[in-house]
Amino acid sequence: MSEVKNVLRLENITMQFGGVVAINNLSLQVNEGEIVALIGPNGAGKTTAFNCVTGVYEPTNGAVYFHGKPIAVNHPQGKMVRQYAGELANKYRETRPVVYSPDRITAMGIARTFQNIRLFKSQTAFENVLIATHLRRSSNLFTAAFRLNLREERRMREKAMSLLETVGLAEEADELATSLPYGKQRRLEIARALATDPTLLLLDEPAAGMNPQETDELGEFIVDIKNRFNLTVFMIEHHMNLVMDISDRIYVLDFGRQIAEGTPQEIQQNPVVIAAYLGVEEE
Amino acid sequence: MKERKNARLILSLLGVAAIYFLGWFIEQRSGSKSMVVTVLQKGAVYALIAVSMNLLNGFVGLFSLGQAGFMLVGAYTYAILTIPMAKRAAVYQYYDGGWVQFTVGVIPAMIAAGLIAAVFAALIGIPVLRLKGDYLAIATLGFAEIIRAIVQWDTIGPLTNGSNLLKTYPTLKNIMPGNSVLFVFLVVGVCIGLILLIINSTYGRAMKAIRDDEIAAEAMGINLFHHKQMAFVISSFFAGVGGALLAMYQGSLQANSFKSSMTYEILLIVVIGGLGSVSGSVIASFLFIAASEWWLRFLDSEMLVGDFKVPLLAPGFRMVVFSVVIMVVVLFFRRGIMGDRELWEIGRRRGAKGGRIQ
Amino acid sequence: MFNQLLPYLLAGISVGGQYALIAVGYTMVYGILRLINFAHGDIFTAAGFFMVYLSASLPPAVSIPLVIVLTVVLGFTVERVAYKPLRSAPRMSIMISAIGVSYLLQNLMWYLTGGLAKQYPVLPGLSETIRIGEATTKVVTIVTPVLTVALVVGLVMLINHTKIGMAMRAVSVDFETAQLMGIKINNVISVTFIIGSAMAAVGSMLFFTNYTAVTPTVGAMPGLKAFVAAVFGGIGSIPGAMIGALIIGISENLIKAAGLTAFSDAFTFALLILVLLFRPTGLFGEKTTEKV
Amino acid sequence: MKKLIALVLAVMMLVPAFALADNVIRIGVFEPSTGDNGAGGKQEILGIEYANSLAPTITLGGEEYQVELVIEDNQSLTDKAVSAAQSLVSKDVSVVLGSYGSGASMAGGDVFAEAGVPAIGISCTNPNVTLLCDYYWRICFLDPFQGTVMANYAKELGATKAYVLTMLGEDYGVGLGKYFVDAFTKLGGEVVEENFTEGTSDFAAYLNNATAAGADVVFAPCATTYAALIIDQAAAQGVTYPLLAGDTWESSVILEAAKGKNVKVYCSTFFDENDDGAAAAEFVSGFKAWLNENADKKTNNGGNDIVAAVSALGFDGYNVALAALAAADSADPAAVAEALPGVDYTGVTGNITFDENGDARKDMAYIKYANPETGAFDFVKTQSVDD
Repeated sequence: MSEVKNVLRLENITMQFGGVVAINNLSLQVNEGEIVALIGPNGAGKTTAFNCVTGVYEPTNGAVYFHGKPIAVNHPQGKMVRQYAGELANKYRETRPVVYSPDRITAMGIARTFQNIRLFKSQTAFENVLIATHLRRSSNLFTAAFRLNLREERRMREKAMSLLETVGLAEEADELATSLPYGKQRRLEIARALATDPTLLLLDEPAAGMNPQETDELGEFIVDIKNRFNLTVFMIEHHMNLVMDISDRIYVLDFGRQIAEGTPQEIQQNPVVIAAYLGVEEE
Repeated sequence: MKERKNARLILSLLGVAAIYFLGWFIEQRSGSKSMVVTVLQKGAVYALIAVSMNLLNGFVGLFSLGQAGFMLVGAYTYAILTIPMAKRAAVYQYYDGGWVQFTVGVIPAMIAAGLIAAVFAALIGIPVLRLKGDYLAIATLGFAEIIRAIVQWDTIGPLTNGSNLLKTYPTLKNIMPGNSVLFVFLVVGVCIGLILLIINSTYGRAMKAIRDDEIAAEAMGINLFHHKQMAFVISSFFAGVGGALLAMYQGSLQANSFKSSMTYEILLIVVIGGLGSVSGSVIASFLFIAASEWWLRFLDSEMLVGDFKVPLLAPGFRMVVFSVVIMVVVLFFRRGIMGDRELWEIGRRRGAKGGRIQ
Repeated sequence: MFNQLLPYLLAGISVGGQYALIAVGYTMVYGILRLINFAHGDIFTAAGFFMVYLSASLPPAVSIPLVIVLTVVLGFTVERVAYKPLRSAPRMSIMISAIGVSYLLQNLMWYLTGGLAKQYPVLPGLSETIRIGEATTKVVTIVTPVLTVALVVGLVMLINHTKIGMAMRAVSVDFETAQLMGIKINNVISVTFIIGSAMAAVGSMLFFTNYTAVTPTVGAMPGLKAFVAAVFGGIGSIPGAMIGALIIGISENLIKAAGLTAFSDAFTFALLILVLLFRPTGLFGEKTTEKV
Repeated sequence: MKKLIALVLAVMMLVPAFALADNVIRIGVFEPSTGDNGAGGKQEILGIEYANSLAPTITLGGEEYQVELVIEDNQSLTDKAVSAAQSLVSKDVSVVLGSYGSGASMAGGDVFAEAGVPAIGISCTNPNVTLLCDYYWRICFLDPFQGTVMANYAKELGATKAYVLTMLGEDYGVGLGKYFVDAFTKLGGEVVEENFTEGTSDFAAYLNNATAAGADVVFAPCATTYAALIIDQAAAQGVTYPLLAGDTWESSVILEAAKGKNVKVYCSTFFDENDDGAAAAEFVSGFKAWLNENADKKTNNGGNDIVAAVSALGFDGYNVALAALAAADSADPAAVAEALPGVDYTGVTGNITFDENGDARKDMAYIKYANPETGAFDFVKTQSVDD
């Protein structure tokens, strides 16, 4: 890590659903090669932040930059302007609103997993990963239909298989994805995300539902793939041991607001965090 | 592994060849008057249309109800392009022979039928495919009705003959006399083969991903609109070709018969065969047509067994029995005949693939 | 000019009111089950046939309530037999079942009636001719909007001020939570179908007094149009459905007045597509966001 | 359960294999008994059945054959007509009679032509039925003739401006409407044309337009379902001009609609019950007796014993078929097809010989008036076209 380059930057992101403000003026950044964790109590707006990054939601206000390039920029319109009176309201006035669809954002190199696992349920584990290789195809409908892309097809299959091996699911390649145990489904989601050749990986509660031993293994695994695939990792997680073990930096959200930022040590000692978050008995 | 794959391929080809031979043989044996031949022809036509609808409903998970509209476009394109010059004055009796003053061959006309249907689909798809689920269903249904209204519009009567019948174009029986079944099997076979190639390509996998989970598919970099549009256009192309074949089978053509009930019938075939199964749609088409046109026809006429008049039998009873059977399938055999598997996948082990229908 | 348009306007209001009564059934069922009840148009047709057969031997005072009862029984039965077993199935399955029911009802009616048009009986006080300005019309044209508005107001009161109405609103907002809160979902759904069918029965009396021939497929088109009206008004909103239906009824007739008869049906669908594209929640619907 | 269904399916496959009896000739009856034209189709079948009851056998090649009617319902729909026709053909009929409604006839024509089975159209009046099909003959007059007849009659009633109303998508009405327009404009009249769509319920606006346009006659060839509504509405508006239509309006539905109302309804048709001819009189009395004997048949006739023109035509159609069979001296469809053009038969609707298109040379139509007081059709006059 010679020089710090930021990969992802959120600037004044606000996300409002009707009258509910899910995220309030959130700014954060993730640098190249880092593992950054986003923590906070349930309903703090963590997944919403992910959805703003991946294009599922269009933020009400603010901007998201990926490698310095805007991927979502919006400013409040209509009666919302009043709520953002002042500098914030006018900050993005001059910029044209930009909203990329999720698939384009994935194509730029951001891949994600889902909190409530979203595997392709009628497909096998192997097919799930294979589908994700579709993004980097060079064939068109014609060459694909008439099998003029055999070499590429073989490469896709090899890549999918090797990713399954990476996550330790080679044995289960032909099992129906949804018939796998929970932990393996989470790994499969990671393999599938990796198949899109990302530079930034967003993990939404990768350890949810795992026992302490599995969680430890997952931590090692995340570090391992980060190094192997040259990734930057941005994750939401509730398991504090995992977060403290592997994160370089941590952001804490509460009620849609960022209440703290820092290294694991700093966060552990931050009184605001302790009050708002760690003080609450978890699960 | 590879040897088994080859063996399977050879087996499939033999199977297809056997079906073709059987079709040909039946027609030679029982002659063109026989009801079996009728069922084989119409069944094959419906098979193509059902597979094209299954591509959307079963493989991409788009609940589209516009099939009758695209069939209508295909059927009219074919008929308009192939009516012999000599007969145009008579067919377009109220429109001074019509605008189109040339004819093209059967095969080019069929391809044109598919292409024009595909163009319509591409245009309709732009607004409609943004809609979800049942809204898409009702919007496509609406478009099919709009297409029907336009075709019947008097102002373009010189093109479409308005609400009057189109006739005298080449029909199944006079394209390859005595081999009508073989002809329709060939065309349908090629079309279904193409659909299978697409389904099993990387694009087909992407379509199935959209069916299973749109949000996850999009997060994997699959452009929803692009792939949906692609499937919609492909499906409509083959629905158009299917419409052309239906026109050939019927021998006469009227926009009035392409109502939403036609789409419903095809949807029911798809469901009976199994959403997401090409072979299921094909099998269900033949069963559906055979049952409705042939096996159950006796229910429509009074029957005397000795002196006893069998009760209930009267015109229309056939369709009542038939729709009850369909409801039983819809309610109790929701996976249909094949579920989402293919005939050639039976016996291949592939996880526990049960209980799913989408 | 106005005198030219008046008969079209009257026809539009009248037919719009009749669509409204059908649309109520659609919008309520959709609001609760998220199901386009494709069979609703056929239940409407069945109500027409009930009247044809009942009035042959019974006086209107008996046959009118009996028709409503029979229609309600039919709607209730359809829900219990064809939709209830599929409660946990994907929505597409229920919709396919609805299409299947529609197919079955149409074929059944075709069989029972021989597919011949049946003459609808004359209902006292509705079929008489009256003059309004330059136009002549039937009493039913005047009765329809009044009755429709009265029924819709009554229904809205029912939904806003009774226990079952509250339960209905709860179920339509969140099916699962309502179930957890101890609301008997199946009862609520049954009541929805009962109200919808009763409205369709009243609608059929008004509709067939104008259009005096009942055929097995006659309900399909009004059914679809009523659904469009429900979407237009904002699915789930009963006053929305009524206003949507009136707008559709009137515009359809104005299009006829403009000499574009061929497109009067097509217009309805074009309107639907426009609404779905530009205001998918309709005139009075609420916006919802899908959770990821 | 699945096995049970498989079994049921297997049993169903076996059922259609009915045995063919010896010495039976089959005549296909290709008629709608359900759908829009169901009522008319049933009356046509009655005529055929009555004829069959009078002449149930035929002698060919010195051997007596039983004539069996194979009735298939084409549901008044062009797409269903195709499979109904195929079903008839597959049952080895020698000749086909029908259908009421030109659309179904045209749709079925191709099937008959391909199978080489001759068909005799009974009341289908569209020229294309025979023009576009070499295996179709017909025993009634054609729409151009009928349209001209009604245009002439409209002129005789003193009309100068006609309002023509037809249903979109209906072959018969649209066609007849156009021929009426052609003829009426040729006679120097003025025409306003309008269409309505299937399922239209309110004709108030259309009739208003007619009145506003200053029409002094309305020509509305359409299915009886709509006819009843139009008559109803015309009476409600108190229109003074007469309503004219083609042969479909000769139906008890029209009589019921017009009964007791102040409307003038005229239609053209093929036959008159009160025809003086001996053959016609005999037919009428015999047919009425036959209807009254049999409650089912009477119901099919609309519950009364009024003789519809299409029944008379059906009667003639059956006898023309027998004549052709006799001339061919064979039950082979090809032989019958060859013999048909030479048939010269005089029936209850007049003499029938075929021209080069396969159409009967008929030059006379009967114009009838739906009498609102008696609830019956009054014969007005016979009308022919001289050109």
